[in-house]
Amino acid sequence: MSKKDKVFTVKVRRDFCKGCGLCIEFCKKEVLGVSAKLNRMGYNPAEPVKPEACIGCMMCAQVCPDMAIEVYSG
Amino acid sequence: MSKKDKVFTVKVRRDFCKGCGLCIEFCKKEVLGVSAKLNRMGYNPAEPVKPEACIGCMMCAQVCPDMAIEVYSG
Amino acid sequence: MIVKTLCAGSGGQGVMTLANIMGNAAMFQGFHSTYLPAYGAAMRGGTANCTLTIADEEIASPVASAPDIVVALNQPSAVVFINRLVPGGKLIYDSSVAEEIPERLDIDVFSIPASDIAIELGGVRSANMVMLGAFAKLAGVPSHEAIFTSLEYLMGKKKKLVEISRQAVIRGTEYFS
Amino acid sequence: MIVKTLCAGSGGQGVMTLANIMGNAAMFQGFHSTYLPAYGAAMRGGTANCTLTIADEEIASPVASAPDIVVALNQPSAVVFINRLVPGGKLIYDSSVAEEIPERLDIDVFSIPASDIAIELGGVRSANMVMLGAFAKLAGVPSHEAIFTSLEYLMGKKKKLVEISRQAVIRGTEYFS
Amino acid sequence: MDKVFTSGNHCIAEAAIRAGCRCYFGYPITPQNELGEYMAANMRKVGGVFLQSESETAAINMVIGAASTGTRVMTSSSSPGVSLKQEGLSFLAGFEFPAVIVNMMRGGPGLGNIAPAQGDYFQSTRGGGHGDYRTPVLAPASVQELADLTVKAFELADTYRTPILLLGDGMMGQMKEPVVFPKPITDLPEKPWALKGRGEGASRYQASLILDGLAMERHNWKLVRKYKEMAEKETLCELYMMDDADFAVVAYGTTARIAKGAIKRARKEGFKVGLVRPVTLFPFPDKILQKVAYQVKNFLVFEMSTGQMLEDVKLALGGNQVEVEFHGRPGGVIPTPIEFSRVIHRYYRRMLK
Amino acid sequence: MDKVFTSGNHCIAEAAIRAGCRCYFGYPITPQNELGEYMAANMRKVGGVFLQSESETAAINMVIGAASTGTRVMTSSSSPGVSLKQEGLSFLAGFEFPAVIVNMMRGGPGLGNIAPAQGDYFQSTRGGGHGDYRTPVLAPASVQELADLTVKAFELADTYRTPILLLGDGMMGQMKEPVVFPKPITDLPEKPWALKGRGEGASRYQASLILDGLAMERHNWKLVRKYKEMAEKETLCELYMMDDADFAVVAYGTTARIAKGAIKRARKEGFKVGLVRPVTLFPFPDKILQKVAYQVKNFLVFEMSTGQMLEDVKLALGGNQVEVEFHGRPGGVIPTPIEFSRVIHRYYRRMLK
Amino acid sequence: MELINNWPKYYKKDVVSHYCPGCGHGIVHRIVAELLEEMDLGKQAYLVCPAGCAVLAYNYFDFDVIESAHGRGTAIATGAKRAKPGLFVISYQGDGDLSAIGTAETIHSANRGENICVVFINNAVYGMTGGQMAPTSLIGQSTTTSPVGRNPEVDGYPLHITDVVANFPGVTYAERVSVSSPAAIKKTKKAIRNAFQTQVEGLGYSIVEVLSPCPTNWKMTPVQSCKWIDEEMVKEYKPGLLTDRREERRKEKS
Amino acid sequence: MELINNWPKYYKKDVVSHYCPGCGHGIVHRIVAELLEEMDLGKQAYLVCPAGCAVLAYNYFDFDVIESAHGRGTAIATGAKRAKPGLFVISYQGDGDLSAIGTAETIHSANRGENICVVFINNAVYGMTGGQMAPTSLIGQSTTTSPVGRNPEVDGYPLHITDVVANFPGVTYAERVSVSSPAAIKKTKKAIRNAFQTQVEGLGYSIVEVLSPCPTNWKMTPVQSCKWIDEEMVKEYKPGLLTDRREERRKEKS
Ligand SMILES: Cc1ncc(C[n+]2csc(CCOP(=O)(O)OP(=O)(O)O)c2C)c(N)n1
Ligand SMILES: Cc1ncc(C[n+]2csc(CCOP(=O)(O)OP(=O)(O)O)c2C)c(N)n1
Ligand code: SF4
Ligand code: SF4
Ligand code: SF4
Ligand code: SF4
Repeated sequence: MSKKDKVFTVKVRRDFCKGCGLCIEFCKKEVLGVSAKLNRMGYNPAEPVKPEACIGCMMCAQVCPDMAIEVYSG
Repeated sequence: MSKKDKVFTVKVRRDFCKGCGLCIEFCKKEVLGVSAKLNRMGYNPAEPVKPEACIGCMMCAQVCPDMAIEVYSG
Repeated sequence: MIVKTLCAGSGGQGVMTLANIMGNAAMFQGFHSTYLPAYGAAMRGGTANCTLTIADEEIASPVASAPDIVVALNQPSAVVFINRLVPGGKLIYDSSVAEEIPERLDIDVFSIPASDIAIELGGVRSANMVMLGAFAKLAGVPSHEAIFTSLEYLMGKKKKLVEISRQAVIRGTEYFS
Repeated sequence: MIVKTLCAGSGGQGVMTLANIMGNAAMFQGFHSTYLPAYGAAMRGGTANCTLTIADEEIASPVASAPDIVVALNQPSAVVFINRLVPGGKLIYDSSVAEEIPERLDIDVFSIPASDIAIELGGVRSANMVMLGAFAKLAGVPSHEAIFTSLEYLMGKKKKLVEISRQAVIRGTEYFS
Repeated sequence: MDKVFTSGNHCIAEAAIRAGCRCYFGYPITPQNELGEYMAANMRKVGGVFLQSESETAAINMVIGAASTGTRVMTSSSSPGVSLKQEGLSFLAGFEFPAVIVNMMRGGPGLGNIAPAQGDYFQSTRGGGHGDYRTPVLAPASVQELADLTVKAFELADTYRTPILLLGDGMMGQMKEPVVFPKPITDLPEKPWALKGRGEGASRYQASLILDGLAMERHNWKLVRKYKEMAEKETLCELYMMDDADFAVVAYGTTARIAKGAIKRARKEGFKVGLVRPVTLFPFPDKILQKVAYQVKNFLVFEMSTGQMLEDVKLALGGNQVEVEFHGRPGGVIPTPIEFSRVIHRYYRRMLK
Repeated sequence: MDKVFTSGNHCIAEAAIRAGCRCYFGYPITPQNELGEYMAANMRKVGGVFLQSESETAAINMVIGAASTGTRVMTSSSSPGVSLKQEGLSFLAGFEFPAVIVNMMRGGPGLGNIAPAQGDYFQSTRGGGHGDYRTPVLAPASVQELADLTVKAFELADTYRTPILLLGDGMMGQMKEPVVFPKPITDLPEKPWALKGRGEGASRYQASLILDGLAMERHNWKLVRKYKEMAEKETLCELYMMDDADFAVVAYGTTARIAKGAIKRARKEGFKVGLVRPVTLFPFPDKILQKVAYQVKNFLVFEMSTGQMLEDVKLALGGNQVEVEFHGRPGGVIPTPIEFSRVIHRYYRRMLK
Repeated sequence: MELINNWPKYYKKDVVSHYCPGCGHGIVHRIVAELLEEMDLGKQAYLVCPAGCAVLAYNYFDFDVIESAHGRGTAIATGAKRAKPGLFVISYQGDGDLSAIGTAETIHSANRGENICVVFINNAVYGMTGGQMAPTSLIGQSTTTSPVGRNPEVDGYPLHITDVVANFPGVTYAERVSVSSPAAIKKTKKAIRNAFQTQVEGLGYSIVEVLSPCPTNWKMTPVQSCKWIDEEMVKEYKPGLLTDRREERRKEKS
Repeated sequence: MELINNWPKYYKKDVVSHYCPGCGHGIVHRIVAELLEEMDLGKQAYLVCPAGCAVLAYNYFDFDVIESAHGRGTAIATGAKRAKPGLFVISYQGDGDLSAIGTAETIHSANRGENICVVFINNAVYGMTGGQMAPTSLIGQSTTTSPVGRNPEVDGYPLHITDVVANFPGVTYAERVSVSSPAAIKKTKKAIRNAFQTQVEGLGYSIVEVLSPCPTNWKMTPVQSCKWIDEEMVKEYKPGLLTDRREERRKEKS
């Protein structure tokens, strides 16, 4: 199975996210957006808004300063 | 009177001289030499050995770290 | 008379401004007042708190191990600081943002939808001024005049801001009339 | 028994070596000994001096405010340090290089043409060893054996130097026999 | 209205400018950053110099440079930064240059933390640098006093030609209180010793190297005489509720504030407790303590340290037959008046037995 | 023949190497240059590290680095240079890292001079750095003792996990005396706390920042307990001619040597004078002094300073009804035995009246 | 479903850092932890963390860490590496730390060619103490101690410390990178890998300067901060390789 | 008969310095004194003398002098100049002073472009303390702390501090000269004159590095020392103008 055919899922570890928005900015596929609900630390975390668009490019995980992004394949 | 015609006299302030020998080394006209007698500080100071050869080039005074050289004109 | 108040909220909510205005106001009214911010690493992560003391005599310690009043601008602050209140103390919180407050039977709890009121007045940013008004009312000090003098002294040229703040303070005060 | 000696001379004359050999020798002979050099800025400008103490008991202070002996390797040293001697003390100086010695009636003055003797032996550099011999003789300590042990210990491999030094020491000693 | 509600750090800066301070050199460190920031915003407005140095070491040496020209000059820092200034402080004291050094202490040793603490008492009063010198130390306990003592520090510095330490902590620096600032000082004393270029006169130099031991010794004794003179003339100490006291707390700065709160509580319980608050830590108010010792036989020293001023209290009262107890909360713990009133309670009861 | 006639500075270096010291970091300064020079010539021969650092500040931090790995490490300097190490010393003490720091004191404050002096007593015993810490201080008075105490310094440092100061002066460093060196130590203690890479185990860290005030406070009291334990077990003090004495001189290091000379003279005049020589300055031999105070009521403290150890003597004897007098020659003057015997004479006669 | 980006082995499990939202420290921390894992250096790693925002790095890194006095990272690193050459020694420092108070230690450790790696986070301010001017602050940049903007006439010029040390013969590898975008982050990782490799091979001193956002003190959003790096900061501090003497050194060694 | 080389006005009358025979400090002292006279700057001159052989310079200079703690000359100079811009401020320093313990002060005063002059005597050793290795010591040079010769592997490389600061935008004038011959001395005087002129015009920081003999610690005769400078030292430290931004600055100012 080539990478292209793979299915990727991005998850945000809500309580690790500080809502910096970098993942949202750098995700070319606009997978991510801001959650309306505050997390435990009082931030509006990122959340997948177009999960199906994820191509597993890992840009979001690369820029996330807080290791709040998990990318799954399959 | 042009500089050439001038007469120059070099003197060593004996008790200022530490006998480093730099003036002796750098005097192109070999005007200076080492005195056999110690000075008050216990050094063998420089002294003019060929006073008449002095051309007032001031090399000795330039290199003397101890302002022990006096050059007179006339 | 000596009233020790702990004001707390998250970074941008203007807790420090609130306390500073109150401290100034108390001074203008001739009271003794001290203001002690928590600073440094404790500030990181978005929470801010400070202690304000108003008294009619020399204030010994500016620290409040057991404050008389807690002014909480958000939920975490209310949760954390409710435990520090003296028995018989008062908790005032912004019910627009804080939902669940732990139970404690030996204190009085006052809620005010400060953020909602502020939004009504033109912007959530003056929620702290609504809280200020409520706080002043419950504390009994300082006077409205002193607070307004203080507002003008501190915000000076920003006439519009002064006006909004004034109204917010009044709304806060009236809420508990 | 305690003998305090001040040794002085100009930079390259080997005053420190002299005293160091003596200090070692005294140790080898089982005496207590201390050696204290003057150091730092005081050294600049070509003079060097140090204090050597030899005793048969623990030596309290290694400083000699009033030495028993002054060993002067040049004229300025003799002139400066003669005043420090205890009444009854001894001044030994190298008469080959020092000419005028101030008068002091309450001490004994010994002169020895150490540099001349050294030159005779092959080089002015061992003038200090001639002085050492003279000094040991007048001090009464340490023994020749100890001095020679010390010489060998310190100069070790330089056999020729040891030999010349040995002879110089002997000449110095004999001078006052 | 000439009262302003301001923080300790800002207050020192403003008071310094009013005292004629025209140079400030410093390096950031919590909990005194606001002091430098105030200087950054305001010093250049009065034609003065604000310079953030590359380090505390550089700052104290810039202070030496400015002080040598006769300019009123200040630097400020907190514990680790002040350690880095120790060599410079020794030089300043040796040069006999006037300067004001602020230390807003924090918990230590090492990086420690930024909470209020009083662990630098020894360093401040004994001279943490090398050699026989001391630095007079002022320890304010309110923002108003910060203003007043800042001005006083500059005056003392000039009068006695010595660096002066202003010793506070994070609480003193961060808290706000009403303050009445003194009028700006315009008449500064002449400093004939300052280096301003020889001009038409003779050249001068300020040497720190004194190779002649006897000259250095004379210089050291001269410093001792100066400190003695200051001890006679400049010692400051507050007595609080001491009139009828039979038990005295000794505390300075922040702990004195807390002690006052505790004493109020203790008084309510009927304990005749008072406070002796040294305002100058060096010179230390020995004489005042000794006078107190006629009346009071039980002393309780209270510090946010493991016991440093304690030694000065013991030294002052060594000859008197008194009890000296100690309660310490070192390392950045802010003790509460309640806690301390309990401690007073305990020792007071013990005394009664 | 296992005796060698060697200078104090060389002796410390050789003793350190024999004690297993394998890192030396330092910066030149008179009067201790020979120590570093000896290390330069000999350390690399035993596979150790000699590094001339860019400054004293860097040196003490290199010491921290080496100490953190469990290596026996030393630095040396003299007064101004030691002032620059104060921040680092505070860190070392806070980290509880073993290390040996040599201070060959010179006249100060400031650049001062390079003659023997004892003006850094306060700095050494009170911690010239910031925060609640102390450094144990050893003060040898002969070259043999320099060797012995150097070895001891490394042992104490490891046992108690603390920096140890070896305090001498130019005289101690420059003078030569016969010395018998100890055998090289090969069995060094395990240091489970050292950072050596986590390997297969758990990671560890050595933090200096302790943000939690209560944790910092616990740490500070832990240090105090350690110093108390050292006071009980490790205090060293020499009593010289004290058996029948009715008058005691108190002096350490170089001044103790001079005092011995003076006491010998005084004894010849029939004065029953003895010497109490603290060998550890911190912990200070309070108890021994207090015991002496049963027998002797007149003490004369003798220092090459304006009076620093004097405070410790007074603190130790505060409760006892004794007289404590002081004679000081600060700033790089080497007093003579004759001079000091006259001083003894004066005070002794006064006592007799 | 399989997690692709595993939690790095040498980063403590499930801790949330104290850094502000969007702070570059977090990114560089992750890179360091990942590389120690990839290069199998975690077991002998010894990291010096600075006085600065990264002061608590030991709460995150799961290998041996020591804290330095402000500015003294490379002196501690020197002491540790010289004492135990088997350690893999990293000095992690901020710009205030490395280029102000630590200038002498930086210059001399580099000039001595100590066999250590320096990770240098340049955020053009003093972060931890609340945003004062740093030697690296840009001309015109306003900070709490340059309220009207840095003025070279009185405040001096931005200091290019990495360029300075890159010229030293003792410095084997020096590069300037940034973390303002995924692409930049990739380069950063590569640069730090090269630096680490330099030490592993015993080739001498390496330093990687990372232009890193401090949204809090720049008073910008994290996204604006990245833009500011790319648009303003790189004008003063041009990213790129400054020195690579690895080949040369390898030859010398063999 | 008329004396041509008058005793400089700003050099104390008839004192003999403590310097060793053939030491370069004496030559540079004379040059400084002569220039202050020629440029009429003696009245407002303020010189910082270092901890180093020149520590007693105030015994010779007949204008205002202050002594610095080791390495802090430019910090003191900065403080004095900022406090009283009317002073003509010189920091006179040795190589240990300026490039070891004083590195941070050197770098930052230069980078700030302080309007001061630095006279930097590089004799490749610590003279005053008896000839230890300095950051400037040559490779292979044996000193009391590099007894088998400086080995870059353990002792690091000769530090070219003047070249470092010459690159800073705040540095207006930087030149390296020597005093190993009459011709070199002439150049030295010219360089120091240019440096002085830079400050007089308010153009910023200037530094002149003087390669200077230390016969005592080099264990050579004075004449050998001059040869050693010309043959060995100049290979590492090439004399010449390093920076001259005076024109540029003059334009900026007008
Ligand atoms: C000796 C000393 N001086 C000052 C400080 C205060 N301090 C801590 S971190 C810091 C600056 C941090 O800035 P930087 O190094 O740029 O790192 P950042 O916080 O921006 O990551 C300062 C000034 C200190 N801890 N110790
Ligand atoms: C803090 C401090 N460390 C060390 C010294 C000792 N010291 C005085 S001068 C000097 C070095 C002098 O060398 P350099 O600067 O090259 O000048 P030179 O003597 O060669 O002219 C040293 C290490 C000191 N006085 N202060
Ligand atoms: S980059 Fe990370 S911390 Fe920032 S918003 Fe995205 S998930 Fe949250
Ligand atoms: S140069 Fe000067 S000091 Fe040297 S020998 Fe000649 S006169 Fe004497
Ligand atoms: S202040 Fe700046 S550097 Fe510090 S944690 Fe926040 S963003 Fe990061
Ligand atoms: S030691 Fe060297 S530099 Fe110093 S005075 Fe002597 S020759 Fe000159």
